[in-house]
Amino acid sequence: MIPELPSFNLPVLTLVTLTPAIGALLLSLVDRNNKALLRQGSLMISCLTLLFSLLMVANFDNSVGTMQLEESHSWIESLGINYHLGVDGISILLVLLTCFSMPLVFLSTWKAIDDRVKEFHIALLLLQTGMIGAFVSLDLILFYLFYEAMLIPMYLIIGIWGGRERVYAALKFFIYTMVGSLMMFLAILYLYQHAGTFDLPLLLERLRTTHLLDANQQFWLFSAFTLSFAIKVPLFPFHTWLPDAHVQAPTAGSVVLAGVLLKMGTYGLLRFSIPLFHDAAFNLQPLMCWLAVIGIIFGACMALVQNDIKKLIAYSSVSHLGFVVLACFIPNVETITGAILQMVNHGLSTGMLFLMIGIIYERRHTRELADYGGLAKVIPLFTIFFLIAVLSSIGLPGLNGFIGEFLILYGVFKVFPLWGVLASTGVVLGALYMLNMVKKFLFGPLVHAENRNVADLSPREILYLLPFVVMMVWIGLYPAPLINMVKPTLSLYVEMLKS
Amino acid sequence: MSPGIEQLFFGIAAVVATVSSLLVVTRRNPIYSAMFLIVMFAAVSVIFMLLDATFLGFMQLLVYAGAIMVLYLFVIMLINPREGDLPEESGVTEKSFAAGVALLIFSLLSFAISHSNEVERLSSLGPIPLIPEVSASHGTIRAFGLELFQKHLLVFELTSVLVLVGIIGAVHLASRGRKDRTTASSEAREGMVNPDV
Amino acid sequence: MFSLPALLYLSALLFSVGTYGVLARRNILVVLMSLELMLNAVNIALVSFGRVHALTAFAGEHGGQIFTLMVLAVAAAEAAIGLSLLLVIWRRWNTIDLRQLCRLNG
Amino acid sequence: MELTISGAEIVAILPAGILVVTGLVQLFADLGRSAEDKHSEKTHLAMIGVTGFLLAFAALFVQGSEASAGELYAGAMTDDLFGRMGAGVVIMTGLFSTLMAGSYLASRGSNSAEFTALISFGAGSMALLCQATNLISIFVAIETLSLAVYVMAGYFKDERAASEGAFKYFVLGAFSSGFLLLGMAFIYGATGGSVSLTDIAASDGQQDTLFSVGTLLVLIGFAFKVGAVPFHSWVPDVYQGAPVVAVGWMAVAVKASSLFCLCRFLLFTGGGNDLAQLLAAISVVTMLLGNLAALNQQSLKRMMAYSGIAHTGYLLIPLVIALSGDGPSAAASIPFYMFAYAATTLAAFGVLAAISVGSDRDQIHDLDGLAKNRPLLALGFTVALLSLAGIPLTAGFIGKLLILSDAIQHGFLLLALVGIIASLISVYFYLRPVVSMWFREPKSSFELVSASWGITFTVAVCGFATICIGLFPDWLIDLSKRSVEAILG
Amino acid sequence: MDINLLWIPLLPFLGFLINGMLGNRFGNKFVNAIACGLPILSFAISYAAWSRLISEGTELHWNGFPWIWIEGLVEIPFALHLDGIAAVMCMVITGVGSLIHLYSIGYMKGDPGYHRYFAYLNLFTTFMLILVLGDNLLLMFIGWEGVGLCSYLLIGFWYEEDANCAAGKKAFIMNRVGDFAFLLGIFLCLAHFGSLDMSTLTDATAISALSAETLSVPLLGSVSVISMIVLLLFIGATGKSAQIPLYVWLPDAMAGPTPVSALIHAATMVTSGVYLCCRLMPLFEAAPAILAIIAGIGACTALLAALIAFGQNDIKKVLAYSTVSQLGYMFFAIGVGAFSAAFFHVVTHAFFKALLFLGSGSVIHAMHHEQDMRKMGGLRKQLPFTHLTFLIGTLAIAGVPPLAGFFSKDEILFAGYQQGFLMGVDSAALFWGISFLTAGMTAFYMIRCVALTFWGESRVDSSLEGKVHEPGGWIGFALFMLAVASIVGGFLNVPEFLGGHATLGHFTGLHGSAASHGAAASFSPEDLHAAEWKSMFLSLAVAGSGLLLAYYCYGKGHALRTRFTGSGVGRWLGRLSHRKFYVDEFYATVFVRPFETISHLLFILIDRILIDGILVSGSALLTRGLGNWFRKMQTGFIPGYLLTFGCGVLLLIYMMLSLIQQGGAQ
Repeated sequence: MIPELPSFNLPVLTLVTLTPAIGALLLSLVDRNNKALLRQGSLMISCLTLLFSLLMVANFDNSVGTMQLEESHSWIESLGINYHLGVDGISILLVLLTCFSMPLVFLSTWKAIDDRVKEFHIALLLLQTGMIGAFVSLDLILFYLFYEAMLIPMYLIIGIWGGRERVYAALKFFIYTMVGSLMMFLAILYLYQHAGTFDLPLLLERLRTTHLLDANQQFWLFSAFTLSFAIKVPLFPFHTWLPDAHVQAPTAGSVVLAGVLLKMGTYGLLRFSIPLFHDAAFNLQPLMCWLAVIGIIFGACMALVQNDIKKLIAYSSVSHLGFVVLACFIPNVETITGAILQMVNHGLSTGMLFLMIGIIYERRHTRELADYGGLAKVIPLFTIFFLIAVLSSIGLPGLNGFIGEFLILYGVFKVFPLWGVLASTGVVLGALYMLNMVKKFLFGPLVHAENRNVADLSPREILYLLPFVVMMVWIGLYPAPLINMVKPTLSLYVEMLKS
Repeated sequence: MSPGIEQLFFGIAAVVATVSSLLVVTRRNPIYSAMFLIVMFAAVSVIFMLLDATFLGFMQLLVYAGAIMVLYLFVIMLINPREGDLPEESGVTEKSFAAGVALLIFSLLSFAISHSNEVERLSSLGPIPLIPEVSASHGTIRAFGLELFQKHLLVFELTSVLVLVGIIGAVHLASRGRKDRTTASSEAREGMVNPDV
Repeated sequence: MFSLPALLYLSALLFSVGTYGVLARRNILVVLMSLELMLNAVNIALVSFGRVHALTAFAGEHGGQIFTLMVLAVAAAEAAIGLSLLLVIWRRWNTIDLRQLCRLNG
Repeated sequence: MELTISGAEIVAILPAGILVVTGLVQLFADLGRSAEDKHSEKTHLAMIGVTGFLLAFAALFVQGSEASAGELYAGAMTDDLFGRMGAGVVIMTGLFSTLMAGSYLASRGSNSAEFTALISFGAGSMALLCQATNLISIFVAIETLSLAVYVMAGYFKDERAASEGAFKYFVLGAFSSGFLLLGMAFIYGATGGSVSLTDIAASDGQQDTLFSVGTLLVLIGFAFKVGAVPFHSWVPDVYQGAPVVAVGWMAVAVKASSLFCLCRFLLFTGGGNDLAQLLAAISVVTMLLGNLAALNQQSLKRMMAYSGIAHTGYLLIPLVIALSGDGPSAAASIPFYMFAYAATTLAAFGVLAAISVGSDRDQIHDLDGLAKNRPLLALGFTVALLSLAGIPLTAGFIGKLLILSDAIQHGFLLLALVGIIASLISVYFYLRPVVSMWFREPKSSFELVSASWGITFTVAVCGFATICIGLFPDWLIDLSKRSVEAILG
Repeated sequence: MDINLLWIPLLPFLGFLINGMLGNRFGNKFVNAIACGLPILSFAISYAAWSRLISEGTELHWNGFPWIWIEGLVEIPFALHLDGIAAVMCMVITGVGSLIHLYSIGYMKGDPGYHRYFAYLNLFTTFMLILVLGDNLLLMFIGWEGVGLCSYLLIGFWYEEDANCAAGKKAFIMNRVGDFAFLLGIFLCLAHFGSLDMSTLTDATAISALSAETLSVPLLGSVSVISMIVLLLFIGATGKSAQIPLYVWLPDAMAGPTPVSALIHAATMVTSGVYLCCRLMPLFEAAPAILAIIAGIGACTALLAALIAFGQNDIKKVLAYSTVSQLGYMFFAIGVGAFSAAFFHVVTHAFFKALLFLGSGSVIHAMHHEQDMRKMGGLRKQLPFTHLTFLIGTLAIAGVPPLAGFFSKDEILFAGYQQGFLMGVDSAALFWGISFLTAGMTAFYMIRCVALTFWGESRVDSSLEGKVHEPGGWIGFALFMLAVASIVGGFLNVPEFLGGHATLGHFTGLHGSAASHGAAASFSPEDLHAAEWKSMFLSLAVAGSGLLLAYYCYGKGHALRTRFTGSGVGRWLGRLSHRKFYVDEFYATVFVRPFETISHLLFILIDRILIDGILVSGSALLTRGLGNWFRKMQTGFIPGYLLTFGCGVLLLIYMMLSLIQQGGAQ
């Protein structure tokens, strides 16, 4: 599928990770009034990052399940902190997702952001570095560093370019996240004191071969890590920051938030919480699964009663990521494959939905469902794209959303039929609230005169929506390349958990 | 002096010091307080001399009673607070509260002193004039000075900086500033006009 | 009677009296005097300790006394600064009431 | 009997000596000029100051012939890496404070000669305090620096807030000096007449009640200086009233030198588990109270004051660990943290000085829209606040990491947990200025006076240093560890 | 020539793409050519495949590519397979589908969404073909959900009206409920068979290997795996094929354009449930208990829908309920093991029901979108051709020989009769009774429909006077073709006792009845034939009486009708029938509204108040309150500060001393 490229001896991961940050530095030298250059520049930088990420894929060996393209340098020697990067099947798709969506996000902001363009682009680029870095770092402190580093640009993006309640939402986002991450920080330090290293592979090795932690310690450490990730996901009942953040964030912020940032939570569960403390994870499995299932159903119920489109999609994220959490805690190859695909798919479909709501918001400056209706006639092209995104989101077979949900639900059902059945109701409810929204949003009579002259998608908008559609159909019909990429890793992963 | 007389002197000095210190803190008029403070300093200086710290006793008198208290009196005279200017003193509750704290501090300190093995060991040697016996030169200017410049030279030099800082500070603070001539505006800005002015 | 404990008790007593003065009085002048009182009380303890340790002291025969001398210097400088601050306050706001200095709070 | 001063002694006193001389030169250079040009920035004073501080800083690198070993001036001071690091923090702080002082004071119509001289004298005594090893020199040094700071706090003698703050500081300071002195007297008595720290450590009076109480009283004296609860009351009021530059100076230098000295003192005297428990209690209360009380402040200076109190709480944690006998090396986080704190705090106070140039603006809403008007200052302040909050990539983060990591390693989980909770609370108020600067529009009537080069330079350098230490802390950690090992021998 | 199966669904898909993207650029002619040409081409390929199947007997297979493929765990390819059933279905879909495409050219003329309409229709054809050709259950599921999507889009085609969108949404969600069960069924299959390939699922050895395995299900106790699978798949089928309890969406789905109703909601999509059952016949046969349930549900649905059809005045609603009713028949047939009959009925039903719908469409088109039969009447004169074809369809559905419906319905009724009476299964006998009754009712309400529409006096609105014309062109052509199919369609599977060869049954390999493969041996062919004759006459009789009764009620005089509706019971029954037995209302009060209310409550109570209000804001408030409290302690009074200081000292010294005492005591 992917052409064989000569294997370069480049620090590919460093390139992928740091290109946006270096780009941000370069952008800081550009005159703030030269908005065109800022926009094009950041687009170029993100495209370059995408290119590097493809290089990463080219160098990635599908047949190997361990960490690849590793880079390890001592960084803060006295504290035992290393600059240790690597990708495996779990992270590579998420890195790709990030690199894929950023250029499109940049394209989407050309008209939407006109105030403090420079800061905005710098913040987004730094955010990208943070996200990629968090996905590829294999040192706990390094991970924590990137994990927190994402926070500030996102905070600024919500707070500066957000809606009316942006300050509240930004603060809520920040503090909520900090609650979890500080607990995780404490746990990381505790772990270090007991295992003597921040290095993830080493840590896993040590924890597996020797029983360093008793059940009680495992419980608390697991709780600390998981709290942090659960807030990020967000898992019920830690989700209330999400609707506010989404509603207030500018389009680009929502897209990144929903598309990539939330995955940090599930990725963290998969990468840290569960493998590091799998006894505790196993003991808490019922609780976590119930929370996930409640989240799926509760999120759907909440989405059903929202009047604000962004809020609705925010709650739908709660519901959709509930599937992923459920999968994480019932680990077998099917569920985890499904979980990773679901993360990617959710990133695509929800990202696209937010982009499209951003488009309509630019034109009408409202997100209330009641202010819309009957738009299908005015903006048919928009309607089609929107419908595709919605269908992907509700898991129509043949589009990407289905693959992940199917694998997760099947894997869960195979082991715990009850949870499988309960979670599957989410699929029905998903159709319910999404179609409700579509009906109120696009169909029905055109009651508001203001909607009569809304412009349809411009070529630029089509340009950045089309890749999403292509990916959706591609993953929906031919996910095999992706599955092959993650499979070896997951076999090892599940084996490790079982042993 | 014989031990008995020293005991007597000490007793008198202690009582005088205690009484006058109590008077210092209870007199309403600061001039009286200052006077009793001088008395108290004098009593302490007597105690110093009884403890064979002759030079220090003189220094105590010179510096405290002579310099510091003069400074105080000068300031009191400068301010010359009339009876009405004297602040209203705190009520009984506050006073008793303060007294309680002071008393508790005293009792805790006494507790610590009485439970100290070291103090017990030292006092078991006998009353102070006898044990330990010191040379006649003890506490004289010469012995004192030699030790000061040999063992505590640095501190001595540092004291010069201390005094310098004191002088600079006092000069800066006490000198009349520019705003003396334009008081009204700044007062108005601060909204702090004192009704007495 | 003229022994170390007695001296220490005296010192503690005078110190407490000084503390009382600081805590109970509103007149800044008296508060400043009480502070002097406290330092002086400590001086008694220092000199007495110096006296009983005179022959064996690590700090030298006159350690306590020299310490006391330094305290005298400190007390003098402190009095100078304290009194100048008092003067500043008196000049601008015509008060020597400790409780009037309460605009900064929270 | 004769007076002999060895080469090592001269080298040891060199930084402090240079600073005192600098102060004198500044005073003389301004003689006869103070009356007419109060509104001048007096660049020559800043130049003298910078030269002096740089010389003093260079002197820190002059290695004495007899290395750091041995006690100098009959045990009054020593010349080890630990002391030098302390002196280094003080000197750097003094350098930046001097740089900022000129324009700030000129804008307020105040003569800066005495101010800069006081900074130099104060820095000299602080440098000595960091190196002092006997009770008398500690006491005198601490009193010298206190007097300098009292005067600086009340430097604007025409402003009620300044005088009030200064007087509060003075009264409480003198009160605490009383206790400090009493404690020293007790120690002196209980250890058979020792004033030098090594003698105290060597004596057998350590088990005595008097000694314990004495140590505690000394601790209280220092706790007052660093603003630990319940001896913190002066901090907010003084910070609010005092000139911004003085606040920056005392927030860093006083705290740093006192902590270095306290650290050395406690490491020598031991103090034992009892003291560690008390200190732990103080630390917990300090962290919580500091952060909680900062939550609703409107005045930036007051907020920074409470934040300073909270940081004192964090800084006490390594002392608790060191005192409890588990790991004296845990104290290594103190020098590091102080460096980080110095860079961070100076950047923050630089911005505060910038906005209050020519007026006494210090409300949070005065920062509204700063990011639009002065992006560099806003960026610097943001970095500083994030560092104070302990967000990664900043020096503050590494500092917290060191402290918490040690706390966990030695089993002080509760302290670590409270530390984490406290810093969580702190995130909220550290973000409030960020919100103002970045999220709000500037007020139309609000025009920033252009920040002087000294202030801009300070903010830039300190902000940059904050990030650099955050990214590459290795050398500093190393240095800190070695310095602590040096005092422990 | 090699036939690649992929082309069959791919061609309409290309049509969808071309029309969807370019349709509005080019004119309607272009759209017509693409939209109709490609399905016709697809029909041609299907025909070729079908004839290859007949001539060579080789089933066609397209290997495709791995779809959801985790080596060794989940191996689901994207592969197509064409066997007898699929071939027939493909023919029907592409054949009838093409006709309806052609019909739509006339019907949809001038609609602003012309190209969109055809794009949807092509997409539907694609998905339907994938459903039919899919070699595994999951691929079938793509088609299954895909046709649901197209149904949703086409029902809500005129989206400006809220009701249409609501109907579309209802259809999709009801289907999703069924699909939920379907999906669970797929999980069970995958978990227990290890594969979803049709060949595995219908493999006798695999099935018998599983027959002993049981599951414990809450409420149901221990259930055999196969039964559970069959039950779940059947629930899935009830959604798509509009059976109790999920049938209510279908009548609402009439909101779409009439050709859509003909294609999707009569001829093809709704029969996919039956197709599923036929496809997995061996699996279904292995679960006799569930088959009985299926028979019951089928018969009851047939009856209920027929009863409701009595009271409907909207011509399309009558047809819709008749569709539900006929689908009930098909499931009844499956329930009694007559897969072949069910499938046969699928085919014939496709012909005559499409004919009926298109006829009604012709009427509606002529009446300018008037659907209420009370405003019609006497249209025979204006629309003679439509009347003729509609009557043919009516007679076909009523089961008048030798029209298509006669043969298929007769086969179904006989299968029930056989199982009920010859094999003595009581439940089957009961269900046969119901179906038998329904056959009469079918004839009755269909004649009622014809009579109200075409016969008697005109009740047409005066504004339409003289404007009602016979639509010609493609509409007429489609009607004609389907009328021919409805007449001759029955001869596809003439039973043996009538001299036929049961061609369709043999070709598809479906079992004609439970008896034909199991207990059949116990009956002699003579007995069977006699029973068949008996059953045939019975059904002829009941259909005939239904026809006559209706004729006398509606066609010739109204005395009987007025007598009945005049009586209290009659009025009550009429009202009940008209209001569809209040099932929609029942669902609304029991499921829909409570769910919405609960969601609202949860949102306010849990999300807003409990989590966000009390926990989140509460802790923030608490913290700030504490902060304010600490702030207030900072009074600004120096004596206060001093006192704090003093007390601190006291406390610390006290603690120190007591610690020392403790240490000393130990």
